[in-house]
Amino acid sequence: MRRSPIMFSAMVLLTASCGEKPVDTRANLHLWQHQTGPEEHEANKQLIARFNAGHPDLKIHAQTIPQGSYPQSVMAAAMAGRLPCVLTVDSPMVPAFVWAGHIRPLDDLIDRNAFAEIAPAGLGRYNGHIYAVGQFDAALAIFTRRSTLAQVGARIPTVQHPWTREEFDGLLGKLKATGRWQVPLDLGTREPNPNWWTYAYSPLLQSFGGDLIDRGANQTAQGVLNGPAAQQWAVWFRSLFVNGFARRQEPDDQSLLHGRVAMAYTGNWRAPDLEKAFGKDLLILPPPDLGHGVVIGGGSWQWAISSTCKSPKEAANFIQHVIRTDEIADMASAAGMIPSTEAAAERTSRFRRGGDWRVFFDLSRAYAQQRPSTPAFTTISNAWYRAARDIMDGTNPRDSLDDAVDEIDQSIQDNGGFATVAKGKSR
Amino acid sequence: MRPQWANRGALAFLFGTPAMLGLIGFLVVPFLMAIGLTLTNQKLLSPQDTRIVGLSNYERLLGLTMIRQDSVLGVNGDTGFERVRDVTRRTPRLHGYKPLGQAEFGSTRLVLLARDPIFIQSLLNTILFAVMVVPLQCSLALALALLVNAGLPGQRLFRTVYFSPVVMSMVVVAVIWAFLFNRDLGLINQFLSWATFGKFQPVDWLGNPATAMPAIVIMSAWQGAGLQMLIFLAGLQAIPKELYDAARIDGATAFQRFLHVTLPGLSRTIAFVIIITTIAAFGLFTQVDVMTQGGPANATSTVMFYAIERGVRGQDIAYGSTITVVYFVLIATLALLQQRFFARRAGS
Amino acid sequence: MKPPLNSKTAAQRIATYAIVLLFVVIFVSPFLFMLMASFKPNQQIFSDLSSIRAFLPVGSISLQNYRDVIGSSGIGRFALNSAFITIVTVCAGLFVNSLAAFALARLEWRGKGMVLGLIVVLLIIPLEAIAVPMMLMVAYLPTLGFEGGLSIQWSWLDTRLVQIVPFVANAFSIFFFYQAFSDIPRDFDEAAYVDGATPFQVYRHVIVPLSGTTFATVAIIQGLAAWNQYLWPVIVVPSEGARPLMVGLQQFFRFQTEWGEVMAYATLATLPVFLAFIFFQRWFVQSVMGSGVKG
Amino acid sequence: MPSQVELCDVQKGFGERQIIKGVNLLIQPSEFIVLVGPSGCGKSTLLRMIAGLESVDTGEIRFDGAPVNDRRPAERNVGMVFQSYALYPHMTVEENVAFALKIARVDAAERRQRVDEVLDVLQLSALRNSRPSQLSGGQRQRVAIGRSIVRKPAVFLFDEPLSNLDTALRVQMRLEISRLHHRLRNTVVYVTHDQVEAMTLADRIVVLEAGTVQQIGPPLELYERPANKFVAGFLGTPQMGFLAAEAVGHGADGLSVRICASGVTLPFRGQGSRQGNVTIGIRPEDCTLCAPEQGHLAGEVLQVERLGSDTFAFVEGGGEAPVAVRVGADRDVPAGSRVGVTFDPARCHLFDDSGVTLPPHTA
Repeated sequence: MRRSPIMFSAMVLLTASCGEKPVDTRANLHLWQHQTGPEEHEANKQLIARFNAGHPDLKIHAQTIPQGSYPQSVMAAAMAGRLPCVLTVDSPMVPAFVWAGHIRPLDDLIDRNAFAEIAPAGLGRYNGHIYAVGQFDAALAIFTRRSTLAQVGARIPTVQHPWTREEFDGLLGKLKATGRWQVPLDLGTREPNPNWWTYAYSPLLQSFGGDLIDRGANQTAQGVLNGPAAQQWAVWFRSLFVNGFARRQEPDDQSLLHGRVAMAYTGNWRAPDLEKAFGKDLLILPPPDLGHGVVIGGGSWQWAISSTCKSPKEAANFIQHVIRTDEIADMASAAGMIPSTEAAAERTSRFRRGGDWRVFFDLSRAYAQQRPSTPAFTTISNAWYRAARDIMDGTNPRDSLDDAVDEIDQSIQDNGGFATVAKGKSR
Repeated sequence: MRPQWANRGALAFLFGTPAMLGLIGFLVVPFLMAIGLTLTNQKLLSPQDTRIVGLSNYERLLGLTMIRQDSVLGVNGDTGFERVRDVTRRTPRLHGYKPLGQAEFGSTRLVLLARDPIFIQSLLNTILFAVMVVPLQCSLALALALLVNAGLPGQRLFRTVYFSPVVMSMVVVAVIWAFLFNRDLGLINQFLSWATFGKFQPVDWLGNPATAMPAIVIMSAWQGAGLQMLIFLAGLQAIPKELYDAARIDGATAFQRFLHVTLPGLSRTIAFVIIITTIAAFGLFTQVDVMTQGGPANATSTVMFYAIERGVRGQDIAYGSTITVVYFVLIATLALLQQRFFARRAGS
Repeated sequence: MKPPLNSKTAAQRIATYAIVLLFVVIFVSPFLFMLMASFKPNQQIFSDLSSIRAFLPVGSISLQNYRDVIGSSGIGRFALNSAFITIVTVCAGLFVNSLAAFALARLEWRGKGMVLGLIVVLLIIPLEAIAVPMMLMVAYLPTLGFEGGLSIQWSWLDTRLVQIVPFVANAFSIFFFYQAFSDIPRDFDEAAYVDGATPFQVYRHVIVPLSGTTFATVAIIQGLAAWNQYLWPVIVVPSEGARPLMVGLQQFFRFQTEWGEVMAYATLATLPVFLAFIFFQRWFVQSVMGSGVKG
Repeated sequence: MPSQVELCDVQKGFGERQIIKGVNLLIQPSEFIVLVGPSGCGKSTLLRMIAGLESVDTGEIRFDGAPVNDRRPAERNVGMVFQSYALYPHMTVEENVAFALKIARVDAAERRQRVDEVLDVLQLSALRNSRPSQLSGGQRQRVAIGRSIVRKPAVFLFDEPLSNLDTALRVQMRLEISRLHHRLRNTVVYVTHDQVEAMTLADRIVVLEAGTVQQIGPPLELYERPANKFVAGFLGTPQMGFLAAEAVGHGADGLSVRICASGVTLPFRGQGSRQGNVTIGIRPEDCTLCAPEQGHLAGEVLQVERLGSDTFAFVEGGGEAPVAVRVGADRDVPAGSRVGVTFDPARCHLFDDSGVTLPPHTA
C-alpha cells in the first residue's frame, strides 16, 4: 500500500525525463564545443553571448563535451541524427569527419576570401575544400627558468638557433648531475590520450626525419614509421627514461611549477600559470632540432558545420563572426592561444611583435607541421600511441614500430584506402 | 502437483514480463547482436557499407601457427636467425602473423606466431590476474572474517571499516591508489623506504611491467575483500558452536580447530566465494582503464580492456564484439567447470 | 554471535587486536588520505607526502577546494543526475525484479526451470561484453519528446533514460530475491490464499513486508552500481546535460590536476554512498550474510 | 452456516506415488471430524485438498452437495490453522486477525467490530498490538485460530495445530478448541497424529493409513471395536498387545485358539469355525498379572512404567512385542521378575491373517 505512490511517482519521473533534449527549430542554433581550460571556456561563452546579442532572431545553445570521448560523442550523435549545427573539431579529425559525412564544406557558404588571412594551420582542408576554421593555434615549447640554465651554464636557444640534439642531451645530463631534480624534464607522458601523444611526440619523430605515414598518398606507413630515422627516434626517446631524464608518469602537470623538474615540454596554454609563478625568470624555448630541423605540431580545434544542419546560413553567420579579427584577438588574449591571423596577433599585447609570447607565434609560423590529413588519423594516432608508449616502457623499438605500421596499413586496406564514398548516407 | 488455480502461467507471465523484457532487450538481444557483429566488418564512424566476412574476425583474433627456422650466417660471420618479421612478410601464408614466443634448439629455433599477440597476452594477463587475485582476496577475506569473528570488542566497527572500500566507486579507488603507487611521491614507496631505513629502492609500481599487475592485484584485493569477508562471516556463524566445544574437549589446538572444524564447515562457502571472485576477476577493466591503460608494454592489458580498446576506442566494433564473445565462451566454460569441480568435491 | 573467549590468553588477545588494528590502518588510510588531502592546497599535499602529516589535518586547512569544486565543476548538476538515475533505477528495479522473482519462487507455471536457468546464465554476461552492440541499439530506440508538442525521437543517446532503463531488470537482483523468497515458508502464502488473497496481494502484503532486509540489500547493490556507473555513460552520454557524477569525476581528474580539488570531488562523490551504507548497513550485512551461506 | 463436506472416491498421487487411494467420507454440518494416522499416511494432503491447496486427481469434493474441485481456497469459505500457525511476523495480532477481512474489503467499522469480537472470545484483547514474536506458543495458537474464525468460515480446517506446544498447553488448548466448537458449531476437519487429541475432540475419527481409510466412527467405537489390527494398534496407550495364535477348531465354547508362545488354548465365543493363523489382541486394562504358572501367558517383566494413576508392566511373552498389562497403582512389580498374564477371552480382539477383525465388523 505504502509502496505504490513511490512507484507511481518514479514512473512519472521516468516518463518526464524522456524528453529532455530539445529539437532544432529555426530560432535555435545548437553548438557543441569540446571541454577546455576555464579561460578558454569563459572566452567562448562571451563570444557566444556577443553573437547572440548581435543576432536577436537567433539563439545559440552551447554544450560542452568531454575531450576524451569527443569523437565517440559525435559519432553517437551522428548515428542518432542529432548532431548540433555547429561543432568544434580537432583539426586532424577533420578528414575523418568529412569522410564519415558528419560535416559540410564551408566554402560553398562563405566566400573563400574570408579565409585568406587565416594561417594554414587554422584551416581544415580536405579534398580541395575548406571544412573547418580555427581562431587560434597552439604550440609546444620547452619551458624552463633563466636561473636554471644559468646554473649549468647552458646556452639560451632562439627560434633561429635551437638546441641541437647533442646540446639538449648534454644539458639534461648536466641538470640531472646537479642532484636538484630526480628527473630534469617533464615530457608530458602522463596524459593517456592518443591524440596528445601524436600531437606532442610525432613532431620529435619528424625532427629525426621519420613520419607517421607516407604523406604522398597517405596509403602506407611502411618505411616511414619504421624506417631507420624512426628507429633512431625510438632509441633516443627510450633513452630519456632509461637515463632518468624524464618520469614516465608525473602525478600532475605542475611539475615545473612545483620545482620537481627543471624543464617541461608543454603547450602555450601553460604559459599564464608559469609566468605568474616565475615572472621574468620564465623562459619559453623552441624544442630541440633533432637532426632535420625543429618541428612542432600544428592545427588546433576548429569550427565546423554539420551536414545535417537545418539552418546552414545562420551557422555560417556564426562562423564568420568567429573569424573576425577582433574576436580572434579577444580569444587569443583571454585564453593565451596563438591567433590564426597576423592582424589579430598585432591587436594583442602578448602576440604582437615584441610581445612576451610572440615566440609561440613565430614557432608556429616557422615550424608547425600538420598531422596527416587522412580519415585514417584515428587509427594512426592509436597505433602511434601504443608504439610510443611501449617504446617508452622498454619494448623492442623495431618490433613496436613494425606493429604500428602493420596496424595502420591493415586499417587502410580494410577501409579501401579511405576513398571518399558518396555523401548523404542515411543513418 | 498444485491445484488448477495455482497454475499461474498467465499471472507469472504478467509479473515476469517487465523484468524479462528488460533482460532480453538489454542483455540477450545485445549479446546476440554481438555474436552477429562478429561475422561482419562493422566499424564505427564509417560511411562504407558493412559486409559479411564470415569467421575472419575469429581467425584474426585466435590465429596461431608455428614455424621452424635454421640459423643463418650473419654478415659479420656470426650465426643467428633471420628476423621473424622478415620471414612473415616474405611468406604469404604467414602474412599478418607476429611472433609470440620462441624456443631455440641448437641451430634451429621454433617460433610461435599469433595473428594478434596482444590479445593472447591480454588473455594470459587476465588469467594471471585471476590466479593472483583469487587466492589473495579470498584468503584476505577469510583472515578478516576470522578477525572480526574473534569476539573482540568493537568488531562491528571493524566489519564496517573492512567493508567500506566495497561501497566506493572503483574509479575513486583507482584514482587514489594510482597516487599511492607513484614512484617518487607515492606513499607506498615512502613507507617502504621509511620502514627499511632508506634501503628500499623506490619501485615504479605501475610503470614496471613486472610490478604493474601485482600492484593492481593488491589494490583489487583491498577493494573487494570486504564483500567476501561478509560471506565468510555468515559461513563461520553457521558452523555449530558444539563442534568447537567438542574439538576443545578432544584437545585440539586453535590451528587444529581451524583445520578440522572451520575449514570443512566453510567448504561450501569457500567454493561459492572462489567462483564469484574468479568470474569478477575475469572481467577486470576499470582499474586498468584508470590506472595503467593496459601498459606498461601491455603488461596489464586484459581481455575486457582490449575489447573496449579495439571495439570502442579503435572503432572496430566487429573485432571488439569478437573479443567479447570469446570472453563469454571462456567465462561460461570456466564457471561451469568450477561448479562441476566443487559440486563433485562437496559430494564426495 | 560471539564464540567463547575463555580459552584465549591476554597475550593472544592483544596480538589479535594488533592484527585487527593493522588491517584497520590498511583499510582506512587511503580514505583518510583522500579526506585530508581534500582540505589542503596542492603544494602541501606533496610536501606532506613523506610523513605521517599526509593523514593529519595539519598545515593550511580550508574548505577552499570544496568551494572551487562546487563553484566550477558542474558537480551539483552531475550529482542530481546521478541521484535521479540511482533513485529511479532502484525503485523500478526493486519492483520489477522482486515481482519476477515472486513469479519464479512462489507461483507454479510451466517453463519456470528454464527461465531460472536463463537468468543464471545471464548472471555472467558483463556489461562490458555487450556495451558496444547495446550502444548501436539504444541509438535507434524511440523516446517521447515534449518540446514543441509531443513528438517521438529516435534515439536514447544522451539522456538519463538510457542510463536507467537497461539497468532496471537485473539478473542478479532477480536471483537474489528468488533465493530470499524461496526461504519464506509456504504456509504464509497458503494462509493468505485461504483468506482470499490474490497472488499480487500475497506479494504486496506478505512477501514484500517479510523481505525488508532483502530489499535493502538489493537496493544498496543496485544503487551502488547505478551511482558508480562509469563505462556505459562514457559511451552513450556525450553532453553535460545527463552526465553522471563518476564521469564528471573522471573528466575532472583528467583535465584538472589540482589534487586537492580532485580529492574534494572524490570525497563529495563518495559521501552519499558511504552515508547510505552506514545507514542501511545493519540490514545489508544481515542479508548478504543470510544469502551467502547457501551459495 | 456450517457446511456438509463430502469426499467421493478422492485420489491423488505425486508422480508415481499414490498418496490418497480413493477416500470416501461424508462430514455432516457442525461435525468435528479428526483425521489421524501415522506420518506420511496422507492426512495432511487430504486436509489440504479440502482447503483447495492441493489438486484432486480423480474423484470429487463437495461442499453442501456442490463440487468444489475447481474452486480456489478463498471461494470455498474455509478457515485453516496451520501447524506453523503462519502468523505474519510483520503484523500485530490485530492486523493478523484483520487480514482476511482487509483482503475481502470489509469496511473498517465492521472489520473492527468483528476483530474485537474474536479477540474477546480468544482472550487476546490485551495483546492486540503485540507482534507474533512477542507471544507465547499458546497465544500464537489462539491468534492463528482467531485469524481463521474471523471470516466465519463454513468449514474449519486444523493441520496438527497443537504439535508445537508443550503437554500442559496442549491439554489447555484442546479444551479451548473443544469449547470453541461447541460455541460456533462449525464443521471441523482436524488433522493430528496424536490419538489423545483425536479421542477427546472428535465426533468421529477417520483413521488413515497409506492413503486409505481404515475406519470411520465415534472415538469409543473405534477403541472398542477396531475394524482391523492397524486401528486397534493405533488407538490406545500403551498399545494393544498382540499375540500370534492359531485357530485349532470349533467347540461348544466357540472357536478354540491356541496361543503359540504358551501353548494355552482359549475359547472364543461368537466366532465362526476356521483354521489357521490368527492374532489375538488384548488391551492393557483387560489383563491381570498372576503367578507365572497360572497365566495364559508367562514371561519376564521387561520394564515397568509408573504413571502415578496407573502402572503398566511390559511382559515379554513371546509375542511380536511385549504385552502391556495395567496393574494397580500400588502393586509393586519388579522388573526382571517372571510373571503370568491372564485375560478374559471375551475382552480380546481376534484378527485374521490379513489383520481384519474377526468376525468382520458390521457397524
